[in-house]
Amino acid sequence: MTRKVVLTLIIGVLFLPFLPLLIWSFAQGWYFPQLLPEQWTVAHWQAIFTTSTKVGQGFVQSLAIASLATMLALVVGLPAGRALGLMEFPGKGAIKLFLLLPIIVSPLATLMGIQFVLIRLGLSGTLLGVVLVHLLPTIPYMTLVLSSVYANFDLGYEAQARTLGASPMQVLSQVTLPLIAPGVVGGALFAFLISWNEFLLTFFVGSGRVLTLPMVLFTSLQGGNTGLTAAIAITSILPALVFLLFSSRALSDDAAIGGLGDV
Amino acid sequence: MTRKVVLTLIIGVLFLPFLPLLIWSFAQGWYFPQLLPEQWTVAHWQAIFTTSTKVGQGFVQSLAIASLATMLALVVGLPAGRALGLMEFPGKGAIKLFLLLPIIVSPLATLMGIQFVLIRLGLSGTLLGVVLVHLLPTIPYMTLVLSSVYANFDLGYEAQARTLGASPMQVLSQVTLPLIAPGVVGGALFAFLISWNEFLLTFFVGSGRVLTLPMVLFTSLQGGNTGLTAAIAITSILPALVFLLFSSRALSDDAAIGGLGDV
Amino acid sequence: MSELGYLSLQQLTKRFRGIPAVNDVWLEIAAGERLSLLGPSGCGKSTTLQLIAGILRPDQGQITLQGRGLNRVPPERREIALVLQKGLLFPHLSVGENVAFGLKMRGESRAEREARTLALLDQVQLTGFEDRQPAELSGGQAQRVALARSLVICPKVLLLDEPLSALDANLRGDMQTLILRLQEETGVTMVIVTHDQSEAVVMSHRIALMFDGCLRQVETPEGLYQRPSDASVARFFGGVNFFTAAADHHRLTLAGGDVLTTDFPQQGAVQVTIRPECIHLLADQICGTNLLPVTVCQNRFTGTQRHLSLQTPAGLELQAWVPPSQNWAIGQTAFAHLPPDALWSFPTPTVPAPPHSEPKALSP
Amino acid sequence: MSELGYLSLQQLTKRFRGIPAVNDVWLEIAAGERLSLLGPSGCGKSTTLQLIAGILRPDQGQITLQGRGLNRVPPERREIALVLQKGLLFPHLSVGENVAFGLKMRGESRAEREARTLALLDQVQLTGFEDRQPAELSGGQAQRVALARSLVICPKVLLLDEPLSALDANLRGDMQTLILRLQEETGVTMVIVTHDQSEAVVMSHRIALMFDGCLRQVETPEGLYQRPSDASVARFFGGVNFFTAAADHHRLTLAGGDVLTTDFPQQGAVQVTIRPECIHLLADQICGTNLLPVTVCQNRFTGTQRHLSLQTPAGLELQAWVPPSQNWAIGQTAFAHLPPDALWSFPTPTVPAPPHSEPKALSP
Repeated sequence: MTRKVVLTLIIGVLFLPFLPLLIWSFAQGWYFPQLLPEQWTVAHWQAIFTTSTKVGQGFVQSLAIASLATMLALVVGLPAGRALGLMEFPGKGAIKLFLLLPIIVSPLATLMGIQFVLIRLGLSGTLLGVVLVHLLPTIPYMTLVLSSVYANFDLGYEAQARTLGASPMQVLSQVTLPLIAPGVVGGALFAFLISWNEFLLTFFVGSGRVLTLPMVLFTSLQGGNTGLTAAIAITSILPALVFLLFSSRALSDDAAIGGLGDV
Repeated sequence: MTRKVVLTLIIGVLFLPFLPLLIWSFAQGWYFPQLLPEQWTVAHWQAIFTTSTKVGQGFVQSLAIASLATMLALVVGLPAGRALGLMEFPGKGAIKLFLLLPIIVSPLATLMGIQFVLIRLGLSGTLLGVVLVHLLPTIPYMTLVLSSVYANFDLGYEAQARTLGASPMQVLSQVTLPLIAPGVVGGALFAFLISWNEFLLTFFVGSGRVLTLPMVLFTSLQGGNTGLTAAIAITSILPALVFLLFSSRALSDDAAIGGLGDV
Repeated sequence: MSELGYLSLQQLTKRFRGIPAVNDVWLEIAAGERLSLLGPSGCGKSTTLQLIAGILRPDQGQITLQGRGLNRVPPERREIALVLQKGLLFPHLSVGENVAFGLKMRGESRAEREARTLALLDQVQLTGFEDRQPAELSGGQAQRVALARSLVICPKVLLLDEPLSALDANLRGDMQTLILRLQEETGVTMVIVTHDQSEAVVMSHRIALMFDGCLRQVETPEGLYQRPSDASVARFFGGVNFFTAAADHHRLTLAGGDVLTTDFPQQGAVQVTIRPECIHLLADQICGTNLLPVTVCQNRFTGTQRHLSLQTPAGLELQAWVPPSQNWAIGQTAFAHLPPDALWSFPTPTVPAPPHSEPKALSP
Repeated sequence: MSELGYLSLQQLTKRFRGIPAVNDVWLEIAAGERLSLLGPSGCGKSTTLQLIAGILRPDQGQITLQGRGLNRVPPERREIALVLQKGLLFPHLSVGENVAFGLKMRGESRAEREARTLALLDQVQLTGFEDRQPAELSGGQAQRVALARSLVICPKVLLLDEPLSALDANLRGDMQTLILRLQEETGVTMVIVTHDQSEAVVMSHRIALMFDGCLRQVETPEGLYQRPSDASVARFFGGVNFFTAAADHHRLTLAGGDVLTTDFPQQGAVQVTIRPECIHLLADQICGTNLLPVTVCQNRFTGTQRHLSLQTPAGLELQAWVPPSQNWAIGQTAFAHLPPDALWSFPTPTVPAPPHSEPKALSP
């Protein structure tokens, strides 16, 4: 009983910041010291679907960029993660350590160099340029997650499948991929979120011409329309909620959480 | 031999973005298509130490905020991590999952609610306010890292020490803390980095009155002084380098990397 | 060994989520005795040990040492040392610091600590190892350091929780010898938890057999083999021959014929057991009594013995373990001699006797 | 069992970082034979198995099956199935899908797959388990499914890598019986890797003993006990009695007296061994030959035997394992009978005989 209360409390505290957002997004004016707004409205949510707020555009661009960045991170991360997770070679520890660089160094520090290159390549201010810089955090993250997924993968399964008559391609599709799937999906969702939430890289490389949802939200935050801003903020949380839903399903599955629980 | 080349290559690629920074910071004008600047200077590095650039002020404020945020995160994270890592109770998985919220949700989404509260408390634009919002990402992170550190801790050590005559306080200071130290130090360094690199929360909550290094760097990036910006960017990387140095020393120690390698 | 009651468990009960892991255990241990708590995994033997050490608190019952109640004494003041399965040397301390740990906690002087540490390392045959790191030790060496670390504080009772199960089979024998020698040298009272009955047999004066949180029999090793209290105890100790018989004083009527026993069975239907290594197989009918005519059905060489399956004309099946030098052909007829003093009987059980968790069979 | 050479290893060598794990192994295995690769961990036995399965490629040498070279045949086309220690059932497939895996890879029809799967599950006594998930199985059940999964493809050779070492002691006996029965029913040629000589003895027609990557002796189980090729082999099989003697034809002069042997030792100094369970202890000097007067120094009850340490007046030490019914008091004098056919000799070794990695001692 006490535990249930404590549990509800903890989860409540973590959700608390989202409650005023929800109220604001439906409030027509909500001022201190009112406990609740006097009038409710759905106008802010309707506004989101108009082109002038650019929320739709931002949502689509964010979706496209994050999907592409995630897919490319998977393409690089799967073989790299297998090598790091399953093989022993000198310098392996150093590589895993240096893969942390894009995570522990602020994008602000690397932006100048990146911008310099992207401008030369004519990619600054383009969608492709933004996708490329989003690979900077997503590929190392994906590689690290997949290396720990592979580290928990017993190569005996592959040997076993081979001796039962499976060709290398059959082993990959029938054994390896199904077995590492939970970790891969979890890691991909997390990489998607990294890209989806990315602000600084998009802000500078996009140069105002690439409009992801965080850009729209940032602009709205600096403006004064609390209701609309709250509605946009809630929209931007959607993928994180999908992630939580997936993770709570895979909660019993250690492989998926193993790679993520330690983040 | 081939492996050494590959290794050098990978680490080279990861370090590449920092090379132009280094050149810019010592260059007196460096323009495309020059391979290297014609003239070198230490003026940018000297400028950092003048008060007008506010780098010194930013450095000190960043250091103070990150140190405080890390210490407070440790105070909360040590008992919380022990409970999550060592005890079994219903809802434990849910708590660990919801602790991911501040990591997977962009600060942009939660800023409105936070600002609202901080303004009421008169903490918006104050150092204390910034420290408090920096706890939002650091406490959950620290708790998760310490829960995995404690999950790898064998309670048998404590039982063993007790039967050998150690009091509970002696057990804590002579056995438990020394054993979990590598994980704690690694996690604390990482939490420090999270706070050190924090941009959006400081930007809005600090309201321009709290000047951390990322704020100084952001402003400088939007200005045009490439050399000075590069010098500031390099300065802002210093703690990350300290972290790498520590981690590479603890590389052989699984407890430390276990909590961090999967990030 | 002095009189019983040095260490005493009275009505000891410990429940986890309401389910008793240790259930109403009464046990008296003498000073200087080596007693094994033996049973399958999950039988409550480790829990009992942790209750004695003070790491767990009993829900009911009392533990006394030299007549003094321990229930409210914290583990660090019980003078009862514990050695766990994995040794658990403190990895941040050197071997010497590990051994000296208990002395340091007691505030002994550096000189005293050093002298005692070196002496104990000597005793466990690790002279000169004091500056090594635990990670540099083999499993057997680590376990010896753990022993030294526990003995250095001169405990009144030494508890060993499966101390050898993590070691290779070839090391186990050496460690058994070492532990026996240390116990004899120090005279410390010793309680050993193990699931391996051959280990319990070698290591202990008495064995306390536990099934499902309850003590089933407390006996000397030989007594447990020769006079098991019921069929489940006999099975746990590798008993394979069980048959029903009609008892009339010392005479047992089996399916294969009549035999005499030195046991005093109840009259009427009883269950009879005889250990497979006690059955002798003879080619000829030399002596008249306790001989059953049998046919050899199976002959399995196990290295140090031959396991024979025998059958009497009336269908009674017997397992006999004979020396490898005796080779019998399948189908050969012979006479099985069941020595009267090896036949042991219990009343036919009214409830199924085997314990809840499957006991380990004796692996010869 | 047909003639040797069904599966044949010729000059097989595999190096890891230049160090040979398998070194110049020649071995001929007959169709339908059960052969054990026995040795301490790290001796190269598992590597040999993986070379046969095709998971590793040899650096040198040739593997042939029915005369056909396998070196360039990938594992999936060798018709050699492998069962690993942990079973490794595919966790994303049901028990039935696991068993049918090999048939599906071969493109068999669904009807054929289902029929064969049900038949194999029957054979391993898991009828009705086809819809269970691997996580729902006990260790023994999982291992039986792994067996069924390997046998369903009717392999020419079945390789088992420590198939029982992850199981409880009490399950091991049942699994041994099941594997023996399956092998006899299917007639499949079987190679078993194990470090446990009692397992090898029970499971195999012949045992190939490996130390340090090299084959040391390939023999029947009884042959390895009775005619070990050298002292290190004898020690691995629990030999404890080793003494030097002067040999003169069939007469051996020991420190305790003269004995006769049916072995044909080299003349001069030889090393003599006798298994401890072959020594009989007699109270009186019944027969005249091969009797040594001894004193009982130690008597250790092990449950199914008594391990006695004996010493002759001249200082020769003997270990004798006698039935538990024979109880000897410490200090008692007796006569040790060393049967002539149990005395086995080898030339005195010029190099120290024990292998690099400590062999496991026989744990009785």
